[in-house]
Amino acid sequence: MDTAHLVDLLLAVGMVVLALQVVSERAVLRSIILFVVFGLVMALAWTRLQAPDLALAEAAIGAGVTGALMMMAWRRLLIINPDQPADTPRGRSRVAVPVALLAAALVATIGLSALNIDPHANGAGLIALDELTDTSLGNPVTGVLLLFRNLDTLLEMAVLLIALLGARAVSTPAHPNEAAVVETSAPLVGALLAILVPLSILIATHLLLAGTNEPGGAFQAGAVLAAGGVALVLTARLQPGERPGVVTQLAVTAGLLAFVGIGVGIMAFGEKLLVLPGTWAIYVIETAMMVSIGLTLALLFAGAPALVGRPK
Amino acid sequence: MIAELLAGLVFIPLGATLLVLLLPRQARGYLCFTAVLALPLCLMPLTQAVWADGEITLALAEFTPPLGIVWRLDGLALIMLWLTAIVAVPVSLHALTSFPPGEQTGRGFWPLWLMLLAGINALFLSADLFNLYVTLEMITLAGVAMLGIGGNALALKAAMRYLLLGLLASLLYLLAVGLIYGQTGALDIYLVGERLETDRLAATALVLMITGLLVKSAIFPMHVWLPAAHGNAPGPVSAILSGLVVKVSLYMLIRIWFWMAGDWELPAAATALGLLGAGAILYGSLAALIQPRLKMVIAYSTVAQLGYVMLLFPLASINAFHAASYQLLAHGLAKAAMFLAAANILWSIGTDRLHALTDLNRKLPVDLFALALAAVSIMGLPPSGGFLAKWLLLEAAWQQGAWGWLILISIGSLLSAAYLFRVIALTCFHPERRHVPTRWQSPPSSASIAALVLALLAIAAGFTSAPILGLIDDSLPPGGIWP
Amino acid sequence: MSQILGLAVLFLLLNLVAGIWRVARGPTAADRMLAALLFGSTTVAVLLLMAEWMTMPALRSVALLFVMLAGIVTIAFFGLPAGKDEQ
Amino acid sequence: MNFQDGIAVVLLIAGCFFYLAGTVGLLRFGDVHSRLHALTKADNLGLMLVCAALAVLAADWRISALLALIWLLGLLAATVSAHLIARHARRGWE
Amino acid sequence: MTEILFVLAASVVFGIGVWGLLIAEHLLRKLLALNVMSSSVFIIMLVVAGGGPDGPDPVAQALILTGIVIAVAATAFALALMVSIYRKTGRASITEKGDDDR
Repeated sequence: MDTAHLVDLLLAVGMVVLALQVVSERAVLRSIILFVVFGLVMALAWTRLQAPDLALAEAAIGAGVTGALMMMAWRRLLIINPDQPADTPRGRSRVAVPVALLAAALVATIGLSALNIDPHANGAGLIALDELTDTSLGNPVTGVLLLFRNLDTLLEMAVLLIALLGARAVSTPAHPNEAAVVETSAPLVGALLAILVPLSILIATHLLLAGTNEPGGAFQAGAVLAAGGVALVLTARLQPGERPGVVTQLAVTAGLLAFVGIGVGIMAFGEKLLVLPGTWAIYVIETAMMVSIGLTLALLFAGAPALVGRPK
Repeated sequence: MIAELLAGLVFIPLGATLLVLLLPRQARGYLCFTAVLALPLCLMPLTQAVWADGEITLALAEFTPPLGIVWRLDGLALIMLWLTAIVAVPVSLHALTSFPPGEQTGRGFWPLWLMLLAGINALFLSADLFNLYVTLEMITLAGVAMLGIGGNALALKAAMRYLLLGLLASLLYLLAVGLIYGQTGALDIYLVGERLETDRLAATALVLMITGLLVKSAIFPMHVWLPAAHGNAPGPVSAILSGLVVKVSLYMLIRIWFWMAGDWELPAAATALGLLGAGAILYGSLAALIQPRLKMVIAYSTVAQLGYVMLLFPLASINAFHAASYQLLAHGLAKAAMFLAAANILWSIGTDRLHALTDLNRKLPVDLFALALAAVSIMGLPPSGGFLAKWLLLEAAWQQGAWGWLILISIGSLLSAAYLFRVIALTCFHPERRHVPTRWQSPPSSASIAALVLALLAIAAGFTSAPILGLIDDSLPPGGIWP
Repeated sequence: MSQILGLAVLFLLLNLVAGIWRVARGPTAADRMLAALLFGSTTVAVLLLMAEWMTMPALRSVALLFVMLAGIVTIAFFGLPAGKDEQ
Repeated sequence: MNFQDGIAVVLLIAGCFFYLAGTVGLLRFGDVHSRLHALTKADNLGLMLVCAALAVLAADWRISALLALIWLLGLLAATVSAHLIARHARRGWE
Repeated sequence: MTEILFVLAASVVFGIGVWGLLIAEHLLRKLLALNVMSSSVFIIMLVVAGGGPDGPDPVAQALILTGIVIAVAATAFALALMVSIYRKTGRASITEKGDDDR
């Protein structure tokens, strides 16, 4: 049992303990913090499984954005009704434990028996690797996402847009005491923002450009941008606006516009559907996707159709 | 030329959504309506092509399976695309008045509706397991979001229950896709069908996948979320959900059962699916008998009618295949017509409680006529499309001497006749229950015409069976267990 | 050398487990946020050590991301009026 | 185990020691404020030492610059968070 | 060895997620349980897909990356829906007794 196995064992046990804590904890706020920590441990698990792309995605999207979204949603419930019981009663479902044990056992047998089957001779993964050589990309995952199976990525951007449109369509008029302005008097927060927000833009562009050859890409970069946006919304530098202007709408739909524009527009030049002409197309699409993902997640976080700068 | 049309099916509604978000307010309604009208126009030449030389395939980004994604258009997919296009036009006409593009609810409805259409068309074209997952998520999210428009408390809670069950079902489906990919290294349904050998692991993956899809298509006993969702949905949304969204996962189930696990001998599982269908028919019909509200009756009738499609699995024959696809088509048309009519009734007298719907035949003649016509098709009375579907099903059961299914189908038809006659009787033949409705607003004529058009199409489906059944004949699954 | 790096990673992960105990027990919300801060810096150190130990240079950008998120999640926490039992 | 590795090992052990100190402080100290001291100071020093050890091992200026940036960000995050936690804790009791 | 450990851990986490989903009354807790479950499904997907010398199967990684983004989109929408339900009904839970098909 050399150190590698011990590390894996510790991570595995950590995952299980944290999952149990997240689910069984009575206070919702505590569960959210534990869920963020669970995201951290998941990111470490992805690194142990030699998948840095997924570690990056889990850290940026899984732990960061999802944690922030849940914290904001819980906060909104608190603002509406401050004497919200912090801890929530647990349902008395007798069937829960046996069903859970059955599910765990089923998945365990599947996972273990799936382990010792050797992958198929010419599986998609192997083909992806040697198709990658004659593209200009170095990172196979970005290759699959943007070149080989790009319809999935396009429709996934559509799912993100639907989530935003749905959140707008479903929102009921805000509760009166929700309009309370966030207390922004903390002195140091301004300084931290002045450093963190430009840095998040810098790191996002770094991840985006690095995405072609090493782990990174539009999704992780978009999530980092969203994190910067979240910080601005929280400290009321960006406040919810009423009607989304053309600029907001353009930024939110930029990813899809670029992808559909190039992917379908290419057919006018005689190419097949969704064939990307060159690396420039990949960069244009990835930048547009980064902008849309960042803004969409920030808008979903703020729970408002638009974001406007702080009135002077 | 074919590739442009296939692309048009998915990217015209998607592009229209993007334009709707960017354009000023005035041009929105008409842009959306023209985008919906463009779909049948794209489908006509495609039907010609499929009619001429069978299945059309288009490798996206020029990468063929196992790596790339392939769009396949065969008879069954074409029929489902036609169902979507035919239902979409009248529903959009109805939505022009119930969700006016200028208003707040309209601004929410139209982008989601166009995105839903893009997702549905992308799903019917795709034959890739993971791509089906992504499009299914698109459809579920758009459907739940539309259900929540207007913010009535019951609809919001039903939307949340639908969303949670939908996400759980998608997770099971995703796990199954991961397992199958781990084993076969491929995601295309046909390729997976060839490479998948029938060991215990593949069987577990299939069970997970089928459970997920059964939950999404609200087959008994996983139908809990459907009545509250379709019964409380605003205006045309219940027509969209019952007419189209619920059929999407059933179509996927048929694709996976016959195209992917085609040459597996699973008689036990097939009868199990048939029994679930039987449960759906009986439970749905009985529950529909006791519902106080018109839209809840129609919602439970959806649960029942979907049960008939499940009978395709135990009676796996050419006739059964004809019957199931015809049932999907006819039920889609008739159910959308009924929900549009119900929406008009609810809109005009403010409630859809059956006891309040007295002597509507004088006030809402067109809607009542549409409701009656659609009921004829759901009941399976000649000459409607529903009748043809049930007739083919009876024929299939008769050929195989499956008396159990035969009796079940006839009982089901009787029950559906019962709960639908109850509705017709209450609305037309009870003059003595003089309950003057509190408010009265005649619905816009275009909304009533939309319901009537769909109902007439449901009846007309009974006559145009030859071309449709011909299309299905040349797109039978490769498995070839066809007696 | 890699043996020592492995041991260091193991040691820091044990610190993480201690932190989990504080999150579970910590009486006030501030304690919980404290522990979450501990996780932030420990995970960054673990990631950097792993980058060297498993020779995966990409982990350094993951660590960079973590450090940035730690700052933002802390701000996220403070816009939050404490719940009932948190006082 | 040449000279370079030697330095790295020493720095690494020191770093781990400070992390241990931070964690022990977190668990043992009485109230939030004292725990704050332990945590922000000790952990950050630990992070610096670990970054120094890795910089020595990597012996490449680009990686060292990245490690320095990560440490500075850690320092920034720790200081502001400590301040916010302290204000939050103090305001919580009024 | 690493894979076996993580598959077992992921299966237990999946079971915990199912248990959490069934017993949770509050909608936020149900979403937490769902997110925990999807993380465990992703781990199992990656491990089952196996891998070559230079890291796990890239197509499986791409599928999981798409899955993570869809999961965050669905969660964000579900949270917005939960807040609307709370504003409308004053309760963040949908398991009242017998209000299903009123």
